[in-house]
Amino acid sequence: MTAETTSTRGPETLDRVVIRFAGDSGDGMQLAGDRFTDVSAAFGNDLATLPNFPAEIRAPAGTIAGVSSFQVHISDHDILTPGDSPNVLVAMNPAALKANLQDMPPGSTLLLNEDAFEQRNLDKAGYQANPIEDGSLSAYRIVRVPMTSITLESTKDLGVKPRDAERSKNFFALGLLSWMYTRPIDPIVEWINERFGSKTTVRDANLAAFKAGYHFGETAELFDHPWEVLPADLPPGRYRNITGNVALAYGLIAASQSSKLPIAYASYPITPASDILHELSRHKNFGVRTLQAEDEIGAAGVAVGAAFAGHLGVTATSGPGMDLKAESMGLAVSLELPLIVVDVQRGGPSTGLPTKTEQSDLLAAMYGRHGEAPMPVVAPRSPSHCFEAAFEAARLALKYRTPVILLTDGYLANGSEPWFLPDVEALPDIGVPFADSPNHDGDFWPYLRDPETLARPWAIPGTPGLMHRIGGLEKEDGTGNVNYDPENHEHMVRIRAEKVAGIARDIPPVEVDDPDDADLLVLGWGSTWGSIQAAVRRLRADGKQVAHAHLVHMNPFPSNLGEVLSGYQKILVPEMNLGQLSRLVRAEYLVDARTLSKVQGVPFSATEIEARILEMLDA
Amino acid sequence: MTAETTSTRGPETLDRVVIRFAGDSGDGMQLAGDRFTDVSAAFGNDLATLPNFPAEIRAPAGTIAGVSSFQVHISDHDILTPGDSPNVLVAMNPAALKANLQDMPPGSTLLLNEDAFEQRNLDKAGYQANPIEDGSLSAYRIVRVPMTSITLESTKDLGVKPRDAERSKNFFALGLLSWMYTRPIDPIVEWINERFGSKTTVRDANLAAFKAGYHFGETAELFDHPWEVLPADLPPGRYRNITGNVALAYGLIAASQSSKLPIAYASYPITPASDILHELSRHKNFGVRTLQAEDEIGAAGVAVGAAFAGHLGVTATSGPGMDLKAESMGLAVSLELPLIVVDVQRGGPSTGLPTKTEQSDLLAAMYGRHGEAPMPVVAPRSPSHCFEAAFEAARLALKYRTPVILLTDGYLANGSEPWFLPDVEALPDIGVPFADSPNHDGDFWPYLRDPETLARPWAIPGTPGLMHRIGGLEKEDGTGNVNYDPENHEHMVRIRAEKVAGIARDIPPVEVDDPDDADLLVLGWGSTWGSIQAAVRRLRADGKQVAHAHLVHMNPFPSNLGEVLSGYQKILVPEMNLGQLSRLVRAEYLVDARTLSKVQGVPFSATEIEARILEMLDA
Amino acid sequence: MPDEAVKLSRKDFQSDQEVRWCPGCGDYSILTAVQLLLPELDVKPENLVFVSGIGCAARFPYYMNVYGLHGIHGRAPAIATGIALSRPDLDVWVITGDGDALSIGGNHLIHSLRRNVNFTMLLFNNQIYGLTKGQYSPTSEVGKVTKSTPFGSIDHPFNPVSLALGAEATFVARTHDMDRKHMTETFRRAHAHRGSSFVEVYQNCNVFNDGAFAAVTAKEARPNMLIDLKHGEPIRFGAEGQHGVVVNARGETEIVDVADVGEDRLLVHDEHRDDPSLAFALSRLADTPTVPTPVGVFRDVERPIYEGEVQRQLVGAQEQRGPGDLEALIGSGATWEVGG
Amino acid sequence: MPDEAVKLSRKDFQSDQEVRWCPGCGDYSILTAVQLLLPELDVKPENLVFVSGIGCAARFPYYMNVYGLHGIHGRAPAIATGIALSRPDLDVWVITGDGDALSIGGNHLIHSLRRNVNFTMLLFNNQIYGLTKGQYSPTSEVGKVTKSTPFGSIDHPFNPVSLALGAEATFVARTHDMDRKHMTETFRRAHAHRGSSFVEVYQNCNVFNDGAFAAVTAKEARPNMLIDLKHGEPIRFGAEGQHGVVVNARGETEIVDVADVGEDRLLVHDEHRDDPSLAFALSRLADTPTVPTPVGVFRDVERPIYEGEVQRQLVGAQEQRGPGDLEALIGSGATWEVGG
Ligand SMILES: Cc1ncc(C[n+]2csc(CCOP(=O)(O)OP(=O)(O)O)c2C)c(N)n1
Ligand SMILES: Cc1ncc(C[n+]2csc(CCOP(=O)(O)OP(=O)(O)O)c2C)c(N)n1
Ligand code: SF4
Ligand code: SF4
Ligand SMILES: [Mg+2]
Ligand SMILES: [Mg+2]
Repeated sequence: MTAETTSTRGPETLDRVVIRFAGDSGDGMQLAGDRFTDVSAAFGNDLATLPNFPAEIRAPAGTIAGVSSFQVHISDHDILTPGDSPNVLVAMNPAALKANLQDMPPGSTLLLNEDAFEQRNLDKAGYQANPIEDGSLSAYRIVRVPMTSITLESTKDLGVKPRDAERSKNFFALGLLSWMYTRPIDPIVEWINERFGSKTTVRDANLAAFKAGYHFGETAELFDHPWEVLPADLPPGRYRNITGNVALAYGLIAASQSSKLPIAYASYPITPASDILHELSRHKNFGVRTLQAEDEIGAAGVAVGAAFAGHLGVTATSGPGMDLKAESMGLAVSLELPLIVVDVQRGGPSTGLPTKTEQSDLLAAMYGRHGEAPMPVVAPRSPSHCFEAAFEAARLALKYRTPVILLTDGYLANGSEPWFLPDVEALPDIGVPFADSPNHDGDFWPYLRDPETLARPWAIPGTPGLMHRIGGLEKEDGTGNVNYDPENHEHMVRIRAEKVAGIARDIPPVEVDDPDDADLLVLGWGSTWGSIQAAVRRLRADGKQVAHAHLVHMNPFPSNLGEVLSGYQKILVPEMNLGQLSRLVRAEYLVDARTLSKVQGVPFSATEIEARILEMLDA
Repeated sequence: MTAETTSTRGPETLDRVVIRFAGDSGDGMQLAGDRFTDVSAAFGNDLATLPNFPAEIRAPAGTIAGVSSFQVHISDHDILTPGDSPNVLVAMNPAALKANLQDMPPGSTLLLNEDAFEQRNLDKAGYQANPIEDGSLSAYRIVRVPMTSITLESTKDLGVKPRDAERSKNFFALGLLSWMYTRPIDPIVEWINERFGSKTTVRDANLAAFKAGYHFGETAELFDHPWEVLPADLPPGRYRNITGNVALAYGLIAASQSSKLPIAYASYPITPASDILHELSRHKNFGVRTLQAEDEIGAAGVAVGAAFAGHLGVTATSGPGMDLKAESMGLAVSLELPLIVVDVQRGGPSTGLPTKTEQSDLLAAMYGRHGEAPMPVVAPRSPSHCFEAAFEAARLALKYRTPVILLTDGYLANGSEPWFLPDVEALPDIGVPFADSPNHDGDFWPYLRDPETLARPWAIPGTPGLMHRIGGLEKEDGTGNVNYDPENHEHMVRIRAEKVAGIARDIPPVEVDDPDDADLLVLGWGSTWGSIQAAVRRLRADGKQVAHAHLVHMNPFPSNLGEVLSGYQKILVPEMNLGQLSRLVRAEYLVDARTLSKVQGVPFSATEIEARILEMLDA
Repeated sequence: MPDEAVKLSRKDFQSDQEVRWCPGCGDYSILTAVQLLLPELDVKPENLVFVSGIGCAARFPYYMNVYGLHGIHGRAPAIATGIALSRPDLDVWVITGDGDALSIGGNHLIHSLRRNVNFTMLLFNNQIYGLTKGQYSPTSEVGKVTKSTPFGSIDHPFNPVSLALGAEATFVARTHDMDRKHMTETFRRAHAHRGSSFVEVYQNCNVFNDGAFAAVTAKEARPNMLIDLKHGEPIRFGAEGQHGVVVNARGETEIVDVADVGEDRLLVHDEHRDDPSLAFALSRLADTPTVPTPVGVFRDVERPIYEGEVQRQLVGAQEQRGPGDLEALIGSGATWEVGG
Repeated sequence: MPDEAVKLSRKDFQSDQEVRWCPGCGDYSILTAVQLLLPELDVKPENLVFVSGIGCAARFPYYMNVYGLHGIHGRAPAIATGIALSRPDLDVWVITGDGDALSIGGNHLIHSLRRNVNFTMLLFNNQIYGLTKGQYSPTSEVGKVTKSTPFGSIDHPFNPVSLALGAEATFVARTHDMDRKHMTETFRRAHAHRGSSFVEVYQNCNVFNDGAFAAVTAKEARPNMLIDLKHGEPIRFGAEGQHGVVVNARGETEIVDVADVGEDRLLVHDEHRDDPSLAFALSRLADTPTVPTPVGVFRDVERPIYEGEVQRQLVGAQEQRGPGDLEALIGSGATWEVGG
């Protein structure tokens, strides 16, 4: 916390604070974090969150493997990341403490549920001695709170079984934090009433625990005062907090409305993409058809069929599913039909780290299909930006009649931030006309292209007079008839490539954030945007000169990218992979782009990027 | 034909001749070509062949789509390609003439089955007038032979139904060509006796037609003399003619023998890879297990299972199947098990041109899997070289416990050339010991690596005391236990990459063929070797300076490649794709490699490459 | 029924593409049967979509003057599902082969059948891989010598009718390429069924597996070797209907001489039985087409179709909540105003 | 039977890895049943291989102190086939879930069953996707409300036993996680069978689909709701065996009160019937586990196993041609000498 603590009882004002809720998968830490986030959002803070779940559904209670955490960064100014290191850790048991301690800076606060620090749990977490007593935590500010017992106490008259009552302790913690950071309590009380309205005892227990936590803060002399983080003055307008997966689903629905094409969404569940299916399946009144397929191949096939039939075909998955969809994507490339393929990247290779984030599918998105099968690739840079990126992917798919890959990742998918609600009226019309009449003296030629976009006509079944047959065999340009002629094949291979390359004329040039023309450019893509911006701002605050350019269109690249890169002596590309974007720009522009890799399933901290930039500046 | 024709009746000697047999899919042109090739091989010529089939099983008789051809280049010196343009075209019908005429240089010979040039066939081929009569072929030397009628005549007393007798006309053509180029006839007679021994009437008809063709050449005054192409003086030793698919199958069997590991080959049929399955399934006495799987995913799974169980697991396919095997390859990368994945490349994207050749799967082989999933890639450069390449792929897979991609193509698969039989005694032992005892004080750690190769121990089921469980989730290095620790993941991602990169220390440096140190280097890979060498030799013969380096190891690159490339001012990469190797070397070494693309389903001609080199030399 | 549809003829359904199957291939007669049937049906060409995978059979759509999608190997049922899902107004057909549908496409096949997607699927079973030049298929008999099995195949084959019934198919039938009339009537029934209609068509591949079905489909063989199932009638066959099918005392289905058991003992065929067990039992009378083999409609039952239920949910949602309001959607949940 | 095998106990089969299923998950009792059964079988731990795909169920191999391969989603049957193909000496088990085996893995499942690869497959059917936190599965009942089906699922589910029988499985059984003894005996039988043994295990996912099978597996419900199939015995159930199964006059299988029809009319269960039709009919008695449901062994017949036939061909080839001679092989066909 940046401000100095005073000794008044009134809240002390902070410009920002990073809190991490950590406990057993069963302890409801994600829920506590979500609630704290929502009130803070509604309160007007800027914020960013980082949930972190174990890959197991529910590893044995009390073990390290079972620890689940949720980090939230709230501030009174515009911020970009969930925060490098928490100021406060709420640890519901020893495992939660052990799993998260390495991220806590000296002097930070550890809020411990001391009831949980008994032998069985200490053993499960692999503690020889009780860290609360053995002085090993002396570098921290330890606050011990008997959360379990007070929760039980506060709910004992409600006729809840102790086992169930105990479950409310996350609301106790939430109450305590709400007091500490002077959060409004009514929204949470309302939320509890609404959410648990049906199960009255649960509702009452949660309410009781929440209030107990809040009062405990007031009464127990844990801290001599609370803190407050004032609203941020973000650009005026209406906001909500949103995760990447939900923003992406909304972006697709917006594209559907703006193109007047119903969404046909087929998907096979996979972490971290499943929530897109869950979200879309709730909005059938938008005409959204969702189908849970038998596998990823089936899902891709369904989406291709829907596209042929004139719907906005979409399929989403994560790495392993992308492998399986490759052949169908190649078919869509050959059919030249609009299709959106979403890849929510996670830790690979193979099953890898299913619940962790990574950016290691970029080269697979570019080249992961046999033959010359080019596809545009769009990558959002923040959770809320998934809305725009999804809309853009749809625009390109429809206008150019091509499958498009929308490349997000686990951090964007589950992370959240305030979202400045777009003016839906202002969304462009991205609809494209279906072919409705013959286009070649009386005949219909399905591959007679628009000279400008090179897109072929989209004639959908049900249209009289335009009956045609197409498939994955090479086709004669124009007629679309099967054709094995050597020159025609080369022509088709090249025209498919040109069509995608030509999109560069239809996308904005890459913007360079370079106030004091620097020699070093940080080139980023996707979810590293926040960490890079934060690092760059810090360095500038220290008077250093650094430029930042961030790619959203990965294929084709913006037409000015080569020129931009050639303007810098040093180029650093931070990526959550072994250097995939670097390879692309090196091959394309022969510039000596250097990679900063992090392949750990967690986002870069601004500090990590800052450090590397400094090295390069000094080099 | 390079020599001048004389007027003696004795055979005129030529240094080389290129003959193309063309007819309906039903006309047995592949067979005629094969026979002519085998006698010429046995006769001692150097040679190279290029079969060319339609994608349809059997398009309507007489149509262009149904034309099948076989080109063979025989010579008295060492040659590298099937020849740029034929000296003689044998056309069994009008469609065969029309489909192939554009490849015939003026002055070349057209040997036409005039019986077939009647209205129905002319219509089917889309000829308005009969090209034999309308003078449109005046630029060529036309030889009209009533092949069908003579064949029927010659077989009429054998009690064969006319419809069947007519089938023998390919042997008539073969007989005629055998006379023209003074080929020994006994081998063909024997072959016919052996092959059709059971069906005596067929045998007799074929023999009769063959002899009729031969005698026709002698008696009819078509040519005033025959020609001959003397044996080439190849390096002394034993030779046979071999196609790439058969050589590859033999290479796998050799690897199996040299490693004492039975082959478990699982595959789903696909052109042009199916023949590997057909060949291997015939050699069960070598302990080769072949399984025709339900699909490519199943085939890959079977091969992975076999590898886990201690066999030499192999699976082969072409582009579409590679897409489907991607996820299983990623699993093998994570399991660190030896596996060979063969990709016989064909025209893409999607179903593309199933029977045509292409090199467009290189980038997919490199990056076509989600996550960081590096795999070594080996690419043979000629049909017979598929033997060595398969052996090398097995060596690397076994020694480094990694899946390896063996990247061939349709031209290598079906093309043939004389093969200098290797000394099987001299083949190195590529066997690797199975783990047989605990390796970490009493325990067995499946990921405790060999410090030099970084390979993990291969402990197979059935071995007491080494029971272990592994899978596709990230593993702790050493123990192999499931592990979600961030640092461990980065360590594993990097060590998997280093293991593959380290193979560079274990492969020969790339050799540069550069007699008179040139400024321009032609860098090739795979099947373009012959065309590039031929072009380079021609240019040198004209006193031009050109260097040629050809890659067999595509990943990792030979350790000296960067240095080699930096030694040239100009680098040209001819590829049957849009520039995939160029991208790799540009990204890796920041050299301005230029691409010569040909994506037409047919190999480069030496002339095409020669022309481009000249352009660059003059530029 | 729209008038113009009435006047359609075979050639209205023929495309300008040259048919490219081997001379003598059974595929020709199936194509003819379909092109002759369509004019009799109440369908407009522009509403027809023929979807296929890869194989000789799968080339079928190119020869039809309707909408056609020649997909990738094995995935036709998935692609057809996408078409039907988004456009229930269309008339979707799937043309596939024994390799395309039962080998690589097996998973999509069984799932589309259980979902009861409204399409008509014709599986051209020639017990071989034709397009790839003659490897054995999942319906090839054990011991078959092919390019990939020089020592004979060892896989026990699928019985496509049994597999479809095990996968909850609502319409299952079998016919063969030697009998246009039987094909036509079977296809007509399949098309009339609402939901997934699965039709196995015995098809002769005269190049790589000639005569595979001759023992039952040859004209002279049919009376004694084909058991033509007729709804509501006792199951009997033979030149004089001398043979029949009964369920014996042990509950097992068996073939008998009618003379021995009497007509009333014969099993009466009921296509509409909710329980597929007897249809399944009939499918087991012949494991290979070398013994008396049932043809015709094994099963034809009603079940809600997938896209119909989807439609129901869409309409329901719109009735409940009104048509989607994008502004309301993105503004849902907790929002706040930042003052200017 | 090797002595050391006799002395093995449960813990010899427990790995050092902490079991990571939710408290109360039915998977625990299945794990226990297997770990208790193995010591009784004539197997050495080092010859056991447990293969799985992905899912909660698929974590099973990690907890077994034998060889284990945790593969990728749906592909376990293929991987197991590769192991069995190359090493018939091993004892291969496949652990899978309703999503892993029946959704993404459906094709490998049906093909491995028809090939009769010698493995023992336990399908943990909890009618839900557990690991991905609660979407419906191919065995979920119609109308199920899950994360992916807020308005209720509309896909007609598979009946795993029917599907396996339709796919030519030689051994098909069903048991449930609430009855260790029944599980143990069923697993013992499955293991004893030579060929693919398919066992559906009703498994409770107490987090995402709690009580899915309670109507038939709850202790008090069992007598009247579980029909325990016993070879050679008339099929009857109920506390006093008052109910039974008959094949009625129309050839249909139905449940009756024994009192009404008399014991002799009852269908006698025969696991070894070559014709799977009656086993199939039994599988149709219950489409959802809410009515009387057969458990136990539906089918157990002999058929050559895939890897056995492969072995036979290898041996045959070697007897005919002798062991492979590489030099002879590469020198086969027309060769020629170029003089030095
Ligand atoms: C992914 C993929 N794998 C394999 C192939 C090769 N292939 C094309 S058709 C076919 C099988 C054809 O058999 P079937 O479905 O019975 O059709 P038929 O040719 O007999 O009519 C195969 C293996 C392919 N095109 N794509
Ligand atoms: C290719 C691929 N697709 C999807 C997934 C995500 N996934 C993992 S397990 C699973 C389904 C699990 O259900 P089930 O097989 O019934 O096992 P359970 O967890 O219920 O025991 C899914 C969809 C994956 N890991 N890989
Ligand atoms: S190969 Fe067989 S199935 Fe294919 S077209 Fe020829 S005859 Fe017909
Ligand atoms: S989610 Fe369900 S199936 Fe998975 S471990 Fe938990 S209780 Fe068991
Ligand atoms: Mg077939
Ligand atoms: Mg499940």
